[in-house]
Amino acid sequence: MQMTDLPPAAVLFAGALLLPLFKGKWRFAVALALPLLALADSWAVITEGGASFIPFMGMTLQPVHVHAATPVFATIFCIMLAGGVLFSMNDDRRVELTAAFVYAGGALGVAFAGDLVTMFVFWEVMTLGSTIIIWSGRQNDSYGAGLRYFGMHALGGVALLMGIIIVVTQRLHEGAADPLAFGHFSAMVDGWSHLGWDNAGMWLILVGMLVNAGAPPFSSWIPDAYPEGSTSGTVFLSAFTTKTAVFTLLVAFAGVEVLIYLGVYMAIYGVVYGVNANNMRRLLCYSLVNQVGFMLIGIGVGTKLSIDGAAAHAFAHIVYKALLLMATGSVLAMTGKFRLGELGGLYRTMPVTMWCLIIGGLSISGFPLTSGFTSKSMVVQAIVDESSRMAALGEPHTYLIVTWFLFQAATAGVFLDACVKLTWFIFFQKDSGLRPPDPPWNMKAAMIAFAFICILLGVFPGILYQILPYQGEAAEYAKVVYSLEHVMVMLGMLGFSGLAFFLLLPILKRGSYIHLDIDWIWRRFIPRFWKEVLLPLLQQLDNAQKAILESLPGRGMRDANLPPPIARRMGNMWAVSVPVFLIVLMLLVYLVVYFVIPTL
Amino acid sequence: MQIVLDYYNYWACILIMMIGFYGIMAKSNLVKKVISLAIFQTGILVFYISTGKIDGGTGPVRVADGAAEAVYSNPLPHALMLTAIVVGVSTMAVALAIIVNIRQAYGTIDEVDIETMEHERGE
Amino acid sequence: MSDEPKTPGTSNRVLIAWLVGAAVLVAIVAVDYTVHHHAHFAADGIDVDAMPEFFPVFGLVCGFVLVLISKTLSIALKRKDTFYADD
Amino acid sequence: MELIRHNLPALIVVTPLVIGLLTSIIGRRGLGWWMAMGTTAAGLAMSVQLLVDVLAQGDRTVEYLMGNWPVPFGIGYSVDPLNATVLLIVSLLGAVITLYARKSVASEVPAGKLNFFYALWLFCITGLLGITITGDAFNLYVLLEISSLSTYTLVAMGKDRNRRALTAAVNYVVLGSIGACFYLVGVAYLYMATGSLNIADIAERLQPIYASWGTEAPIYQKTVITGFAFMAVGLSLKLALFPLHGWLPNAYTYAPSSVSALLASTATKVGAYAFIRVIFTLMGVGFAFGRLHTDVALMVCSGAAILVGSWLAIRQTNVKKLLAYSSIAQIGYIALGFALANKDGITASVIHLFNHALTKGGMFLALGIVMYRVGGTRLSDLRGLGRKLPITMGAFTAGGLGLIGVPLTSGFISKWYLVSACLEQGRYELAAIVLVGSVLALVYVWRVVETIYFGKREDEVNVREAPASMLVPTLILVGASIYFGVDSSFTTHIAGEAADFLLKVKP
Repeated sequence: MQMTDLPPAAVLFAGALLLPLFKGKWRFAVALALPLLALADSWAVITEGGASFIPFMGMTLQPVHVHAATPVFATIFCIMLAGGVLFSMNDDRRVELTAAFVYAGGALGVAFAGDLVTMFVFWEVMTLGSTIIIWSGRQNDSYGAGLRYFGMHALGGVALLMGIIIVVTQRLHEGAADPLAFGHFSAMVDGWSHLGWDNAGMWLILVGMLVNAGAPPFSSWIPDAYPEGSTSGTVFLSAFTTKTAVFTLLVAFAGVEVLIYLGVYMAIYGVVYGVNANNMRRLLCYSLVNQVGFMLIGIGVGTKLSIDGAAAHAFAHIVYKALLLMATGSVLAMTGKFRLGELGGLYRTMPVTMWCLIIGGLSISGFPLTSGFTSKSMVVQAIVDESSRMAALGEPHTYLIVTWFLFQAATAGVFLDACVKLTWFIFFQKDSGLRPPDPPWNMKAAMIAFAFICILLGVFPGILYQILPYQGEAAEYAKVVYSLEHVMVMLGMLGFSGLAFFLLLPILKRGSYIHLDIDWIWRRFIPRFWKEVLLPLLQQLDNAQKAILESLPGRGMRDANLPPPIARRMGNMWAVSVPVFLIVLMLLVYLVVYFVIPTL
Repeated sequence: MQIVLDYYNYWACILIMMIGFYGIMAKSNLVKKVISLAIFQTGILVFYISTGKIDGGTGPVRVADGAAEAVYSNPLPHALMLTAIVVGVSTMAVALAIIVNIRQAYGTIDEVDIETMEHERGE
Repeated sequence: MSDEPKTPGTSNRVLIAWLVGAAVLVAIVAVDYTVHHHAHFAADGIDVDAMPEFFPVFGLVCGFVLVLISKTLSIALKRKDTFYADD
Repeated sequence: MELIRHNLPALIVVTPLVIGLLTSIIGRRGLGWWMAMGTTAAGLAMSVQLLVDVLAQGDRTVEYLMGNWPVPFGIGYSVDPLNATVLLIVSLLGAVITLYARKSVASEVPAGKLNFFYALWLFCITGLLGITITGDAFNLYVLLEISSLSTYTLVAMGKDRNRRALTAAVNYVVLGSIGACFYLVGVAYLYMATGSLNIADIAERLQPIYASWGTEAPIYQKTVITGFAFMAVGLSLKLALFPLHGWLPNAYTYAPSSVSALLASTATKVGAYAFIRVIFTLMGVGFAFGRLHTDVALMVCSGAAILVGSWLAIRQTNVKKLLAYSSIAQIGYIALGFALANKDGITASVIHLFNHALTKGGMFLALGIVMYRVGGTRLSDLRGLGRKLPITMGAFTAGGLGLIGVPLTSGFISKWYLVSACLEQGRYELAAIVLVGSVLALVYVWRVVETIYFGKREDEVNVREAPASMLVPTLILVGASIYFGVDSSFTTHIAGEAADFLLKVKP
């Protein structure tokens, strides 16, 4: 048996089955070896080319297929899992670790999915794994948040499934050669502007993917659910769901304009809510939305360079977001506190954590010599290039200019937010009196390794650029990425937005607050509306109906429907009278249909 | 008006059936409900048999050779209705047996009273 | 809670940090003045971003505006963090 | 051997009838189950053989004449791919559930009545098989009543668990009888118009009547139409098509566990089959749908069934009742499939007949184990059972996934064809309803699954996993429902044959 016969995801699923059998050091060794094995297998498949087919309902499934963007995502998913395992190893969380393998296996499966059905199955496997990770968080609201998370993703999954069914059946009727193919919806992107029944399938797929990407109005699940994971759980969570969504959008919907608008909204939303956030991990979740916004912009622009940028940014982002969450997770683990207002002055005793957080923070803001700089600037450059190309063609492109300025504004904002604010409040500001040591060696090792990757990719961007979807464009760009102009743009913006933070420090006081989001509609408004408006109204109707029934002759008819409120009534058709009445009514309906319609 | 008079037998059957229906819907006593069901079924039996009737037709008995044209009613509906009557009787028997059990279990055969009891029990 | 909390600016190390920060900002301003910025959207006649010191000013303004926007929103959207748990 | 094979269509019905009679008169306790088991197993073998025979025939039909009387005069049985499939469903589920019934029934029915129980059980299966195989419209009514009468009694036998079974049964008697009578009235009207009772013969004799329509002197127009209306309503009631589903929820809920499983997986399926037969073979699809627009009525009813059934299922606290309402929704899918009257639609319908019988049967059996071990099927009874009954609850969850229509379960295959059929007809709103139904199914299945795995039990009763004689049938059904989701070639093949057969028969 050759290595290429083995789907990379299967390695991780096997791991999920194997792990419970081991204990102690062996467990650690196996857990660390498996992601690396999966990485090796992924690359074997990528270089050899995957070709396994499974017949399904007269069509073929392609569970191992290499898309242009597969190498980037498969690589980072494996690295991420290994890093997360290293970080979590001091804490014996058996269920969580197994779930993490299932979760990462799902993500890896999606990255190699050559058809829509395989993609969907792995997609749902991820939902399952991630929900269990949230539940194993053992935080205050882990259970409730996990439920909301699961509900949201299950609905997103249903939208995705509906879309897939519709798209595939449409393709079958058109006689497409490979109706299940998971690739770019190019034909549909052209007729994008109108929303109709005939392209409803594609819209539903897009919605399903966007739910996982945290696009509006579904952004709130990220800051709601992720902070409820354990210290290591949140690290795993931050990496896979949104990035897999980015991957699928990149494969299927590159160049769809609406993604730009959604991305801009997310970029700004993440900063604005992040400024107000008090829970340090929730703040990072808001910045996660912000960063995914940047990726969506890259996908929406749809040029080769921007797609490269989005993929590279996903890679870089997984690393530094994991790093940031590891650092904040270490703080949480060592102090037991997560509110920024309760922390402060930790620079004395947690220097390693501090420096790792700073490196992560600089990367997320795109500071020169960090991975964020070399990846994000590709998207920025792509917007400019596309704008001038469209200007030359005389096509409307004002939206690209606006996008560019807002993009830069959000970049400045995220530095203020996820780098300066976070570092300042955790490690400096007033002395909280806490004197926790740096975390255990494995957590430190994981952080240092990821910090190293951040710097490595910042200094030698070529390493990442050569596995991007369009290597030619990336190689061209590598020549200009460190131009003085680029560097000075970033330094000027970031430096002075940092200044703005310190000037505004007096009004940035922390309190134990949350800020309402769109999820208020379904968490508060709809339940209240049902309880206080709709239900009383229905009860009024109920009374009216009862009055009518009471005026009828015959006790059976009159009392057929006894006191139960309408909520019970519909489910309780015990009495014979109502069904019999319905039979007669149906007969009447049929006679009317049969006698009237043919004469029309 | 003509249509009513021409098909008076069918209208009568429909009337019987409707009376049965009314009873099933309006009576809360289960035995009365079952009796109404029987009335409804009887309406159908009569209806079926009357379809086989031919004006001036005799019983479907073989007449002597050479006798006048034998016009006789269609015997098949009668035969079928014998089966239907058996079915109806069985239904009655099952229904009444169940009602006896209901009386033992609830102490009443009034649908409304039973429903009230179950409602109070929280079913 | 050991000794009384120190506020920034009271110790020497903190003062030095502030000064280094300020020096970096001054250096950025100085270097930026010497760098030639291309207008990104010259084709549309937008050359505001080619002006010297555009990006430092942009960063400062964005920082201010974003913080002020979120603080304004905060007035309306702020709730105790037990808000949903109260149900 | 050749004699048996030649007489298979008759034997498959007569065997359970005769053995059932014997079962009711033998004195020895405990023998009843063995007789029922043997009979249903033989029935399964016979139906498999019949299906093989039918598919081997060039015209895909096997005709059988009762007592060698030629067709318009005697009763003819005819087997084609459609009813061979339904026969397989009934006898397969019959055999598997009988295997399961032994312990379950013994715990729910007094020992003295066990033999009667199995006699009725066999009569019920006789009726269901007979409805499926007969080619005679009046014979169909008689067999309908045989199965119904035994079902009423079987439902009432749940009275020792909950006296509500009695009220459910009497309710079912009244409504079921009305439904059957409506069907009988319909047959009477058609007899008035055509003078025949054989389904194929009636269909032939209706042709000149149809042809006379639109001309100066249409013959029997009102008679035929009224007959169809009565038949449609009567069969809708037997099929429990919304809004005529009133009898179903309580009958399923309060019947003994095995009876619920048998009813849910076969009775409504046979009703659906009868409806398909009447529309496609008796009336002719061109007339029923093309001229009378029965399809519109059916689409409205089945769309409403999907939405209302699923919605009501969400609101239930008794899991058996929840499954019952879910069945109403699933019947909506089946009816929607044949209402669309294209190849994908009928294929979806027939596949769903099969898949839903397996899935729902398996789920009811799993609930029967809960009943056996815990003594109730309310949500509160299922709390935290995921740890105590891991296999049973795993089977239940797998079945639930099938109800939602998750890929790699059989439910997915049916929904796939159904949506495909909707799109082919340009009925996007119906496709949307099907998919919304899946979302609602997700909600009600999730409610139960959440309770099973995350609920906390107040009473720490020591519950053991069920005995193998109950677990194995449950796993067979759920396993089959998963298997036919992964490898659907068998179901799609026979359903495709059935669809081809039905659509070739044009008026």
